[in-house]
Amino acid sequence: MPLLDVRDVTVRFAGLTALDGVGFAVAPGTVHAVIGPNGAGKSTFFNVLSGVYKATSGSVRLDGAELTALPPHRVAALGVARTFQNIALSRHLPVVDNLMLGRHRLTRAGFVSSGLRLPHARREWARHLDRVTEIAGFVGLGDRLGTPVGLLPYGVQKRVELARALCMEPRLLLLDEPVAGMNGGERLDMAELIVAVRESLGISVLLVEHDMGMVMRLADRVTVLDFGRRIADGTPEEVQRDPHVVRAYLGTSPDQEDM
Amino acid sequence: MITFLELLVNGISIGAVYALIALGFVVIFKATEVVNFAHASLLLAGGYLVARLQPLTGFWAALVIGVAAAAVVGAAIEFLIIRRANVASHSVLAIVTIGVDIVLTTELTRQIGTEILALGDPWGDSVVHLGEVTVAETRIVALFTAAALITLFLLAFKYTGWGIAMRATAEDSETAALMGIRLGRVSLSAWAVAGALAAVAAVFLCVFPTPGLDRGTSLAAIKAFPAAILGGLDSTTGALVGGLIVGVTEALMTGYQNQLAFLGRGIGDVAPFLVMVVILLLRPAGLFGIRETARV
Amino acid sequence: MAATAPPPGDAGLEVSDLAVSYGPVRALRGVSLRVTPGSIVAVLGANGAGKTTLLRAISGTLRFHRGAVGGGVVTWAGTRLTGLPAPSVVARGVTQVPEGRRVFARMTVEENLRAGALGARGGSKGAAQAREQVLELFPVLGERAHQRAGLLSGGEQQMLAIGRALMARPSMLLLDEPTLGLAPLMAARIAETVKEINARGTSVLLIEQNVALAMSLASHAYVLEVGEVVLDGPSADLAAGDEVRRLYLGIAEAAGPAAAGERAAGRRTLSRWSA
Amino acid sequence: MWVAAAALAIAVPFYLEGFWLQTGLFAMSAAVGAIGINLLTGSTGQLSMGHAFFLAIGAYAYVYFSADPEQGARQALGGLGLPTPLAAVLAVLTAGVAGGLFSPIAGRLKGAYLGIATLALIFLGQHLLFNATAVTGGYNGRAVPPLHLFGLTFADTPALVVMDVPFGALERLWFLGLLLVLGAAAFARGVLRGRPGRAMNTIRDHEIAAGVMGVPVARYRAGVFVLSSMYGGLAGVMLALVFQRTVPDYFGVFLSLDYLAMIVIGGLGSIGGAVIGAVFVSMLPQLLTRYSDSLPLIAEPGSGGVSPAEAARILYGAAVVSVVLFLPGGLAGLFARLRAGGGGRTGRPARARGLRFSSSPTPTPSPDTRS
Amino acid sequence: SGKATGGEPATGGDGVKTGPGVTADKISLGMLTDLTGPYASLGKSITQAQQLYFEQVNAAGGVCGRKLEGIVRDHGYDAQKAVAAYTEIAPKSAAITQFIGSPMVTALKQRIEGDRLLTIPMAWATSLLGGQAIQVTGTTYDIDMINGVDFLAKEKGIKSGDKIGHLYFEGDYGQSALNGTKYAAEKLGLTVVEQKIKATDQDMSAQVSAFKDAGVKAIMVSVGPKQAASLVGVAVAKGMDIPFVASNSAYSPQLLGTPAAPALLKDYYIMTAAAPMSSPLPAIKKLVADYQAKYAGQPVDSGVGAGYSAAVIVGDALKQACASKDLSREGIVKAHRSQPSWEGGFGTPMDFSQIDRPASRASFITKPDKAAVGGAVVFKEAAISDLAKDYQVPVG
Ligand SMILES: Nc1ncnc2c1ncn2[C@@H]1O[C@H](COP(=O)(O)OP(=O)(O)OP(=O)(O)O)[C@@H](O)[C@H]1O
Ligand SMILES: Nc1ncnc2c1ncn2[C@@H]1O[C@H](COP(=O)(O)OP(=O)(O)OP(=O)(O)O)[C@@H](O)[C@H]1O
Ligand SMILES: [Mg+2]
Ligand SMILES: [Mg+2]
Repeated sequence: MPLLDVRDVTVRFAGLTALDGVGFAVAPGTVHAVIGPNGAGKSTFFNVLSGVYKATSGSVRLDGAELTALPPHRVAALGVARTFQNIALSRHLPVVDNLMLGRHRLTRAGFVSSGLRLPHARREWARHLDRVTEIAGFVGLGDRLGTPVGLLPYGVQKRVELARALCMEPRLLLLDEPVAGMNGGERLDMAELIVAVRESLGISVLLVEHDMGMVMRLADRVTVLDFGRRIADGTPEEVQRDPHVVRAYLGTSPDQEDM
Repeated sequence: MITFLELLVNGISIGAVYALIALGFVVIFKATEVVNFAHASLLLAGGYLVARLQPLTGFWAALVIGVAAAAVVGAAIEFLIIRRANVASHSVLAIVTIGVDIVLTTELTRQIGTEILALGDPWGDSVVHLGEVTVAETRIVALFTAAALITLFLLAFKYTGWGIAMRATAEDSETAALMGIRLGRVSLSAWAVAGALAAVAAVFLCVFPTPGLDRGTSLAAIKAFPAAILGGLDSTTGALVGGLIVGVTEALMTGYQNQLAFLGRGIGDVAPFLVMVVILLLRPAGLFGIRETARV
Repeated sequence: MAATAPPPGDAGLEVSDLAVSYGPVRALRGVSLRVTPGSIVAVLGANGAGKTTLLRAISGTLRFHRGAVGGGVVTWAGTRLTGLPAPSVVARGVTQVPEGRRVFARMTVEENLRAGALGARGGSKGAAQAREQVLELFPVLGERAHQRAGLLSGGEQQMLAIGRALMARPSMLLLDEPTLGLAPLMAARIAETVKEINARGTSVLLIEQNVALAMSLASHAYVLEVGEVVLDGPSADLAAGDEVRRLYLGIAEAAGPAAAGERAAGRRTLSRWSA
Repeated sequence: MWVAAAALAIAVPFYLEGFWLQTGLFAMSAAVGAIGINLLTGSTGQLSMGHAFFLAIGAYAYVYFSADPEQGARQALGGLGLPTPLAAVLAVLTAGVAGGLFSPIAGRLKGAYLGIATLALIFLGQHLLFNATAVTGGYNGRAVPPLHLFGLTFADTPALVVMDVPFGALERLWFLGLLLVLGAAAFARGVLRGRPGRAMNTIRDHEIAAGVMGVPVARYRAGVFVLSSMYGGLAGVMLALVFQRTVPDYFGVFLSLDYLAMIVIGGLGSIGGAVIGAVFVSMLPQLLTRYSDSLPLIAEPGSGGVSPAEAARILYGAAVVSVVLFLPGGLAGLFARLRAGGGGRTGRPARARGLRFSSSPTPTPSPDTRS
Repeated sequence: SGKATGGEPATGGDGVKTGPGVTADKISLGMLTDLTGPYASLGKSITQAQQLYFEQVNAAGGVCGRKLEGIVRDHGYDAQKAVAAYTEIAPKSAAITQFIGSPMVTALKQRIEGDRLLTIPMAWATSLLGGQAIQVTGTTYDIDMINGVDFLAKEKGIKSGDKIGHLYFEGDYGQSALNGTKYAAEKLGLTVVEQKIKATDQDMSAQVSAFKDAGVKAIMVSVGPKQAASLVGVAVAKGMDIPFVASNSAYSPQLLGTPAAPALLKDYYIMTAAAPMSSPLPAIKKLVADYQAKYAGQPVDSGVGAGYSAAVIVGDALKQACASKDLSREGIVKAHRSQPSWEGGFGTPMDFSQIDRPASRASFITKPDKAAVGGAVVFKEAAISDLAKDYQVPVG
C-alpha cells in the first residue's frame, strides 16, 4: 500500500483551476519529485497536502487516513512536515526556538503546566531539547542554535527550515524548492542531507525542485505537472525522455539534450 | 411608519458624517497600513481652526483655511513622528498615534476650555421637508459631500499615480522606493489628506443639529471605528456603507428604545458595535475589505 | 530599455572601494567594480557574500535594512549615486529588480506595472511605449493583467518583477537572482530576455547563482567572498579557471550522485526518534 | 540586589503614607493587567482594545460572588455570599469565560480588525454595567467586600498594629499585591519560555507556518485571549479591593488605551517591560498632581495655565511617542542595555532593531555568517 | 517610622480641640474638582469662587484665628484619580468644600463617612443623601423636576392623560431627575416617555423623532448643555412648539452664542435651588462684583454661586465649631448639622439637621437671557410645589 495516495485532486481559485484532477502515489521510504513549469500548481499541491488550502474535490490519503478536510495542525499531527518555497521562520527567535516549535506536535505542555513549570513540563522540555540538538547537529547547525534566524545567510536559513521539519519526526516530508537560491556547493550539501535523511529515517520525501540535476539524482519517481494537470509520471529516466515534459518544462536547450 | 422613515433618514444623515470621518481612517490605512487613532484629535483640530477663524473671515474662508491648516497638522504629525518612528510593526505605529492623540486632544481641549464654539455655517437650523419627514439641511449637504469625496478617493486610489504609489508604499515600502516612489511624499500627502478630511468631517459634526464644537466633539470619532471596520478598513466604498450602517443602526435603536427597553436603555450606542461584531464574524475583513490570502 | 546611449567616454557604472556595514556586521570591504556601458556584468559568490548588499548600496536601499555605506563611492554616468535616496537613483536611470521578486501582492499585474513607471522620466507616452515592450517580452502579463499579483506563480512573479522594473525605462538594470526558483525553461527564457534587454541598450549588472547561465550572459564577472572581491575577469577566463570551478561553480557535482550519496551516508546519520 | 529589592518592598508599608501605598497598589494591579495584555499583543501579535472589559468582569464578578444579597431602598442587589478567596478565584475564571465567549472573534481576527472588534467589548461592557443593576449596582456601582484570607481581613477594621504602625486595608493589601504580581509574572514567564510561548511567537511571525508545524492557530489565539482575559480579571479583582467600590465609568476606552500605552512604553513582549510600563503609566499622573505645587511650568489648578492633570496627559502621550522614536525595546530594553553596558557605557545593540512584537532577548550574533 | 504617630485629635494652645487639617494658624480645606474633564467649566468657576471666599475670610482675620487654605486636586472626572486624590488630601483636610462628580463621591461615600469628613458634593443626586458627613446643598435633581412638572401643569396647560418626554443622561444625575419626573407624572396622571443618552452623544435628532412620534406635550431635560441645545434646536426646527424644563446642569450661558440660541430663548426653563447670578439679592450682587473684580473677563455662571455658597456653608460650620471650641472633624460635622435653618443670602434657606432629606425643596424657575449676568434670569421666584412637599425622597 502506498504511503500517500492522491486521487483526482482539483483546486480552483476564482476563475482559475490550479490543480485539475491530479493523482499519483508515493511508496514508503522513497523520494518522489514533483516538477513542472512555474505556476503548474506544485506549491498549491503542497498546500493541499499540508492543509493550508482545501481541495475543491478529490482525495488525499496518508496511510489510509483522509487528509483533505483537515486543518493544517491536524495534518501535522498525522506526521506530515514541510518546508516553504519562501522562508517562513521566526526571524527574531534563535534557531533553537524555531526548531523546538517543530516539537510542538510531539509535546504536551500547555498554558498551565508551562506557566507553573510543573516537573513533567520541564522534563519534557529537556528531553526534546536533546533531540533538537541532535537534529541540529545532523543538519549542520550545531553551532548556530543561539543565533537569531534573521542574521543567518539564506542558505543556512533553508537548512533551519529543513531541520524544523525534521524536528516534527514526520512520516512524510514535503520540500518545496529546497535548493533555490543556493550555489553549487550548497546544493550538493543539501542533496547529501536529503539522502541522509531518507537513509537514516526511512521516511518518504516529496520534493518540488527546478534543479533537474538534483531531481534526477535524488528522485526514485517523478510526477510532472503542467497547468495543473499531470502530464507525466514515472522514473526520472522515463520522464526525462517524455516529449510532453521536454516541451513544457525542460525545453530543448543543448545541455539538456546530452544529459 | 413616518417615525420609521424619519429615523431612517436621520440615521442616513448622521451616517454620512460618520462616513466622512471613517474615510479619513481609510485613507491613512490604505497609504500606510496604520490605524490612525489620532484621527479624533485631527477632527478636533480641524473643527477648532474653522470655529476660531470663522468670526474673522466668515464661514467659507474659514473652511478653506481651516481645512488647509488641518492638512498641515496632519502632515506635521507624519513629518515629525510617524516618519521617524523606528518600528517593524504597524500595530506599534497605531499605538504611537494614540500617544499623538492624547497630546493633541489635551492641548486642544485646554484651548477650547469651557466654550461651545459655533461654526457660523450658512445652513443654520434650516430643515428640508421630504413629505412628512424632516432632515437638517446640513445633513443633506454632508451626505452629498461624503458621497462626492468618497467617489473621488475611490477613483483616485484606483486610477491615479498617487493612489497606486500609496498602495504600493503601504504594501512594501522598500520596493516602492525602488520604483522611484518618494515614500516621504506619499505618506506626507496621505496624512495631509486625512487632516483635511477630518476638518471637513468636523464641520459637519459641529453644525446643526449640534450646537457647536466643544471639548467633547472628538469623542464622536469613536463611532467611525465600527464604520470603517465593518466596511473594510481598506475600502473607501466600505467607509460610506459602514458609516450609513452605523448611523441607521444607531438612529433606529435609539428611536425605538422604548419598544426595546428589555435590552436596556441606551442600546443605541452599543448597537453599532454589535452589528460590527456580527459582520466581522461573517466576513473577517469587513463587507468590502479584501481578504488577505496568504501564499506560501 | 530606452536606448539612452551613455555619453561618449563615459565610465558607465563605477564602484570604487565600497565598504558597507549593517551595525557591527561588515558586509562589504573595499569592493571595486565597473560595468562598461552596454555590457552585462555578473557578480558571483556564496550565500551571504554580500551580493545583495552591493546592489542595495547602488540603488540606495541600504537604509531600509539599517545598513550604511562606510566608505567609497558609486558613480553612474559620471554622477555620484552614493548617498542618494532610492527614487533619485531611479530617476537617474538605474533600476533594481529586488531579490525574491517582491511584487505588490495586493495590486493587480496592471497596477504593478503602473507602479514601475511612477519614477520614470518621459511622461505617459513613454510609459505606454514601455508597457508595450514589456508585454511583448512577457505576454503572460497581459493575459493576467487584472489578476492580483500575489496569486501569480513564482515564475510569473519574476517576470512581473522584471517587467515592472523595465517600466522605468532604465539605462542600467540591476538584477538580483532573476532565475531564483524558475523552471529550466523559464530560466532560459529569462536569460534570453536579459540578452534582449541588453541588446536594446540597457547595461545589466547581474547577480546569479546559476553560474553557467551567468557566465553565458556576462562578458565580465566578479567573484565576491565574504564582502571582498577575490577574483574578476572576462567570464570565459573565469569559467575556465580551476579554482573558480571548484569553489563557486559547484563542479564537484561531476563526482556524480552515487558518490554524493555515499559521502553523506558515511558522514551523517540520525537515529530514529522513539517517543 | 534581589535581597535589597525584597527588603525595600517589605519595608514600604511601614514608612509610606496611604497615598503612596494606594498608588503602588494601583500600579500593581496595572502590572498584572499589563502582563496579560502583553501576552496577547506583544507575544502573539493580537491587538486588543477591550482589556478594560475584562478588568470590569473581574471586579464585578468578585463583588457579586462575595457580597450578600441586599434589599436596597430602590434596587435589590444580588450576591452569592461566597467566601471571598473563592469569590476572587471564581472572578478570575469568569473573566476567562468571558474571554472564551469572545473566542469566535478572537480566534479568527487579527491586527487592526481585532483591535477595533474588541472595542465592542468596552461598549457592551459599559452597557451591561449600567443596565444589569441587580448584579452591578448600575451607575452607583457596588461596595466591595473586603477579602478574608487565613483569618486576616483586608480592611481598616478590625484595627491591626504592626510594630507601632497602624495596618489598615492598604498596608495589608500591599503584601498581597506584591505576591500576586510576582506570581503573575512568574506564570507568564513560564508560558512564554515554554511550549505555548513558542507557538504564540510563531503565530505572530508566520501564521501559516505555525499551523503547518502543528499549532492549532485559532485555538491558540483564543486560548491566549482567554489567558489574557484572566490576567485582566485578576487585575480587576485587585483594583476592586483597593478601590473598595466598583465604579462603572472607570472601565472605559481610556483604560484600555492606557494598557496599550503601558506595554509600548515598557517594551512589547517582555514581562519586565509590562511591569515597568504599568508603574510608569499609573504613577505619572499621580506624581504630577501631587507635586504640582512645586513643579515649574505647571500652573495652579484653576489659574488658566497647564494644569497638573493636563501636564500629566501631555507627558504621558509624549512618553508613548518618544519611546517609539528613541527607545526601541521600551524602558525595559533601555534597562537591559544599560545593564549590558556595565552601567555607564551603553551596550551597543548587536543589530539596531526596531520596536517589534517579540519575546526573548536577542543574543549577540556572530558577524561571521559564511556558510 | 513616621507613620507610627497617627492624626489623633489634640487640643491647641487656644483651648480649641483640633483634628486633621487644622493647625495653630491654618485650616486646610480639600477641593476635589474637575478642571480637565467634562465638567471643567463648572469646576473652574467653583474653584475660583471658593478661593475668592477663602481670601475674603482670611482678609477678615480667618476662622478661629486661623487662615483658610484650599488644597485643590483635579481628578478630571476619573474615578481612580479621584480616589487617589482623596487618599492623599483627606488626612490633611478639615473638610471638603467641593467634590465634583457623583460617581466619584459615591465611590468614596463609605470612606468619607468613616473619616467623618464634612464634604459638599457638587452633585445633587438622592443617592448621596443619608450620611452625616456628606451634605447635599439645596434641592436634589428629583425635587427640581417635580417642581418643574408642577409648573408645566399649572402654567403650561399640561393635564392628566398627556405625555411628557424626559431626556436624561445615563447615571446618577439623569436617574435621580427621572425619578422626580416619574413621581410627579404619576401624581398628575401623565405618561413619561423616556430617552436615555450618554455624555458622548451629540445629535438628538433620533430622540426628537421618538418624542414627536409619541406626541409629547413637554420635555424634561437632564443632560449636558450641548445635548440640551441640540434637543431644543432640532425640536423647534421640526415644528414642535412645546415647553422644555431643564435641570440646572442642562444649561450654560455659552449656548446663547450658538445657533440654538433662538430656540432656547423661546420656551426653555431651568429649575435651580440657587438664585441665578442675575438675581438682585444683595449677597449675590456682591459676589458677582467681587468675582468679576478678581477674575476679570471670566464667565459668571451658576458654578460661581454654587461654589461660593458651598464654601460659605463650610465656613459657617467652622465658625460654629470654633464657637464650641471643637475643630476636630466630629466637631465640624456636629456644628454643621446643628443648623436647621441656614440662610446664606443665596435665595433659599436650608435645613442641615436632617441627613435623609435634601436641605431645601424650593426651586427657582429661570429662563435664558442674553443680557443677564450668568445668562439666565428669574422667571418665577423659589417655591415649593405641593407635589414636592409630600414627596418621600429615596435615600442612598
Ligand atoms: N491563493 C490563491 N488564489 C488564487 N490563485 C492562486 C492561489 N495560489 C496559487 N494560485 C495560482 O495557482 C497557480 C499555481 O500556483 P503554484 O504556486 O502552485 O505554482 P508552482 O507550481 O508552485 O509554481 P512555482 O514553480 O513558480 O513555485 C498559479 O497560477 C497561481 O497564480
Ligand atoms: N539587514 C541586515 N542586518 C544585518 N546583517 C545583514 C543584513 N542583511 C544582510 N546582512 C549580512 O550581510 C552579509 C551580506 O548579505 P547579502 O544579503 O548581501 O548576501 P548575498 O550575497 O546577497 O547572499 P544570498 O546569496 O544569500 O542572497 C551577510 O553576512 C548577511 O548576514
Ligand atoms: Mg511553487
Ligand atoms: Mg542576496
